[in-house]
Amino acid sequence: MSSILDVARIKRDFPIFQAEMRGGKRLVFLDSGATSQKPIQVMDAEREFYSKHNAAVHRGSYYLAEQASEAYEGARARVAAFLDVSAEEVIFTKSATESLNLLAVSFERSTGMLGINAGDEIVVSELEHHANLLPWQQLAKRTGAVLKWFEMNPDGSLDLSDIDRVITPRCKVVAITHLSNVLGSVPDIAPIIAAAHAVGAVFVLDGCQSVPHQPIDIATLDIDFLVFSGHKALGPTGIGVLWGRAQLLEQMEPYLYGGSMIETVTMTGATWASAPKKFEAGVPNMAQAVGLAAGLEYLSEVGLPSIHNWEMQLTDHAIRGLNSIEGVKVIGPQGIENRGGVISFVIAGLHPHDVGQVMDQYGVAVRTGHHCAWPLIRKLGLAGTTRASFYLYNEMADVDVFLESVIGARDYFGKR
Amino acid sequence: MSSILDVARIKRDFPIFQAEMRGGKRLVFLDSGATSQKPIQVMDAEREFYSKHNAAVHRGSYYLAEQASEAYEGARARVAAFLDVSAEEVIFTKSATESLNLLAVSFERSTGMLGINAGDEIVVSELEHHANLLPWQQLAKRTGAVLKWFEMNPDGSLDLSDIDRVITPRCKVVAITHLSNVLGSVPDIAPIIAAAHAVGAVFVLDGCQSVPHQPIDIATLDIDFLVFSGHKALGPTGIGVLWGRAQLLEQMEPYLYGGSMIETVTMTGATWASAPKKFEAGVPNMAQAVGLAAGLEYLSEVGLPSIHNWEMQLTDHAIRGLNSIEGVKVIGPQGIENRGGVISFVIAGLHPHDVGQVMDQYGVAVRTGHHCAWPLIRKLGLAGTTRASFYLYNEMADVDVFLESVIGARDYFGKR
Amino acid sequence: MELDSLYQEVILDHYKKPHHKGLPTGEIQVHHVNPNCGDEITLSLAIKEGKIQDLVWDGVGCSISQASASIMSDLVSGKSVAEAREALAQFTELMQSKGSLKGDEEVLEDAIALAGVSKFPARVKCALLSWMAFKDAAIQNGAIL
Amino acid sequence: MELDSLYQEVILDHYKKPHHKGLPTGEIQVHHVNPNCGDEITLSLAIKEGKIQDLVWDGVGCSISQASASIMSDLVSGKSVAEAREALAQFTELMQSKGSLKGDEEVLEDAIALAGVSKFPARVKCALLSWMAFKDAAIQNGAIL
Ligand SMILES: Cc1ncc(COP(=O)(O)O)c(C=O)c1O
Ligand SMILES: Cc1ncc(COP(=O)(O)O)c(C=O)c1O
Repeated sequence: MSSILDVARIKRDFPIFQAEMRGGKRLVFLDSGATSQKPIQVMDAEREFYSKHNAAVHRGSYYLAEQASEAYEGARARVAAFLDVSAEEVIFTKSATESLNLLAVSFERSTGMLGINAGDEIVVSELEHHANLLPWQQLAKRTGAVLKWFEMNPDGSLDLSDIDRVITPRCKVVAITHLSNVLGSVPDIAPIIAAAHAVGAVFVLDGCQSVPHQPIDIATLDIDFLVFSGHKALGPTGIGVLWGRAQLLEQMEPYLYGGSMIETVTMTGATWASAPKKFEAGVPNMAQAVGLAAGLEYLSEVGLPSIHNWEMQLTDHAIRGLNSIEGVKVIGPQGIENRGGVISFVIAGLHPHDVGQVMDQYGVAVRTGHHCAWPLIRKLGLAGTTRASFYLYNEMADVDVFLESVIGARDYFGKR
Repeated sequence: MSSILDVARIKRDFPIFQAEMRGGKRLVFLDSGATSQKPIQVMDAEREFYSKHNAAVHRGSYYLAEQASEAYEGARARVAAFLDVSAEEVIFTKSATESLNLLAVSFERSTGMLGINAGDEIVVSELEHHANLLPWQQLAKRTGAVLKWFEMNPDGSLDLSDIDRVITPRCKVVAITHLSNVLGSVPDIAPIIAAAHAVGAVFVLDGCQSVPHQPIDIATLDIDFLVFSGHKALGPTGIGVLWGRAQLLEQMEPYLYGGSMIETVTMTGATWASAPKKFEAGVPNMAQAVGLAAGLEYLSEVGLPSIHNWEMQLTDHAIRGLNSIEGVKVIGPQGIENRGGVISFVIAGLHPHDVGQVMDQYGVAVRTGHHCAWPLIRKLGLAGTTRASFYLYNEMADVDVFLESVIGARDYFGKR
Repeated sequence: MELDSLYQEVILDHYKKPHHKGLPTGEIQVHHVNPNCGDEITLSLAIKEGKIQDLVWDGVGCSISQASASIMSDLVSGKSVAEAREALAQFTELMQSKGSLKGDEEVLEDAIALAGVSKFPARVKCALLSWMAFKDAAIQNGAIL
Repeated sequence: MELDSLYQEVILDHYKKPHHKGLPTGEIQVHHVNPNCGDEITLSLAIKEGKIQDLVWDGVGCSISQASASIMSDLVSGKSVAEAREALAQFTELMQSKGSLKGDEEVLEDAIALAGVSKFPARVKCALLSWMAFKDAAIQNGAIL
């Protein structure tokens, strides 16, 4: 079957799989939803930058500075190609968290259509990661705007029955996740985007859990802004992306002030460069941009459709396995429709922290707790979940060890 | 002489010096004021993190997550040791630019002693890099506070004759550079710090050009905040540091909102973790923190007093050489008193851009223009300068090639 | 199995049947959370004649945090403030020892069973949650801890 | 020397004696800066009977930016808007060619001497500064460029 990845070959590119876990166990890494592992190609791209092209971009006319600028702007062009957008619309940030805070603060400082004022409405959902809730919640508090949200159904979908009450003509911004980082559920965003645009609001998509895992088509989605983190997409830590429509970026006030984002400066005032420079003050995270471009290239070479397909096969196997274990309950979507390769589950009577601890003994790395989406967990009436998330370097055998470790966790406490 | 560094040995740690410049020339890198080159030890530290310890910090209880947290918090402890402060006072940002914006925005959001309101005064100087001018200038614009500044004397020192008019009881913040990135001059900050504290204002030191180059003693300086960038201190791009007094950090509102900086979260409100976490939302720049710690360790091993001493020997040689070239004028301090290893100069009748271009032909990397300190350049009545800046990997022979290239630039245009 | 050093029998016993767990009724109630995992504890106590009295706590959390709360309550109840201070200091040190200390049974009693936690850095906060809540409550009740 | 391909004789001539440099007097004055280095240009022009007239500029900048302004002024002055449009398009393409194009002398005249600039990416903006100012001014004067 063509969609089965050559995982053995892929794994050889990731040095971390040679590391030994507790008790000499091999690593079964099921926490790519938190951060991905890095292929040697990404590490090499950064090293090559530091070894051959390192200089401050945009600020020198000497040879190395030209090389550095070419490397950095080349990385931007490659990210733009990956997203199928124009390079001037791609802003490098330090993380998705920064991308979202940038938007919230820039809207606070902007006037006109994008400006946020008292009485304006901002819409999120109960599915959101803290990074896509708190910047908006605090923006609302600072400006007197009103934060509204779509409620979550128990299966991890959004309740759109009251969409007209949630998105009203006062709405300025709607910010929703593309894929829940807790449940793996995929909210039905098309009607939300349409409703947002119908009232003249902009739509921000949190693509942290989708962009690294599946092909996405910005034009078809008809969104206005997209954010994601490099470190979840095989890239280095310390790099994130904000994509925005050119004509919106043009209207936006800067977020960070400093070098390289200016047009003119006096002691009493300043004017700004155009995007993307307007949003990239200071010597930028050059090596990380280059590394991220290498990571996205790796993903493109393997092929996002194949990666997605493979992840869903792993997910299918894992869900079936979990459902066959007595005392274990999958939280969120029960099948592989409308979901990605992220699975939350609980074991009756056990706290996720204890579950994860036993699984660790098997070399299995899963995350436990509220996954930075505390309102979602509270809504489900849980103290937390245990979460497994898959990526291109996971083998079917990883799922088997995973299931074995879940049984092990249940029995470790059950027997005693 | 013990203070002469073993530069030949040091250079072997920096792979960039094997790269060939235009026309096969060797690299004479005199732009460390913009960004430093990286030793192999820093690249190896990052690679080791990615290859052995990579996982999201603070968010998992599995083995790798423990390792990652230890690596990241270990890096914080090493930065704290370098600065001789406590680890809880060290905040990792993406750059000095972000550190300064963090302060300005946090003060805007805070109440009490640190809060900035209409009528409050903020003080900077004409020496400042845009990164230490614009965040404060724009903060003043947003809040109705008043931006004031110390004027610069032609030798690059600050005019403190009107200190009592500049720093008044309305002053809340004073933010000044430790060393001019354009002229290399060292402003006399001690009376400014005393005046700031006398009126209850906090003092922010921009250590971008000092921390990587000389020992600094925070306790003796008696400052309240310090910022610097990792990439100018042998560290990776994408990492900066903010140090602040614990009791001030405690009073400050967050800058970025998202995961890991919270105590509790509901849809309608949230409370914050204590510093440093309060200021580090999202999966942090883990590998870069580890890389920076390795860079600072490298500096400590070579010894900052020796590095400073060596830089001043290079500077002395360079200034004497420049002064002996007809048509060349050093801008700023003319001797090595009260200065660091940064030299600006102009050649009569030539634009810095043209000067730098010819010097590039000799393999010499210098920066030209306003150096992100446009008000300073305007004050001097110049269109820009050519700037050379030294670091531990520069040899005396670099200064000779530099001087030769300056003569070359003058003659290239003079002859034709 | 390394895990058994973490999950000692006495810990699981306390987890299954926690002591002093109930509805805190004191006037001063402290509420502490572990933001990493969402575990919570509410605790109240009284200080009478220099002794810790009426310590009651409630909360949700993993076996380590629940057992630690139960063990801590047993340990400090009826003790003098000075004795509690010493236990708190020794327990904190034990938790930060990364497995290098065993703990003094004279002072820490059942709490030495938590020594294994110090080898699992991510769990140290679980074990300390109730102790920090206790410290906070005692201070708010006028004790010098 | 590679440098000579950048600093051609004709460029240095224009730099030393720039044409059309003076005090711009038109009603519409455009002001452009190169934020990287601080170079500035102020420019005004008129469009009469479909032709570029009265082009005058002033500014500070490096040899490349000054020479380019001088060459551009010579080239477009007296030309039709259509001719200027073509020259602008070809010059922009030439600058982005990274040394792969030589430029059409029929259209670009002296401006082909700037072809070497395209091999020095950091200088391309210097050469383009005056052209962008020209474009802006022409558009503000009603031309379709
Ligand atoms: C004095 C000074 N302050 C601030 C900065 C800004 O540093 P960064 O661009 O690394 O944020 C620099 C360097 O560019 C500098 O030299
Ligand atoms: C859905 C979602 N949004 C936002 C974030 C924040 O990303 P980061 O921590 O890389 O800034 C994450 C991951 O942590 C996420 O899963």
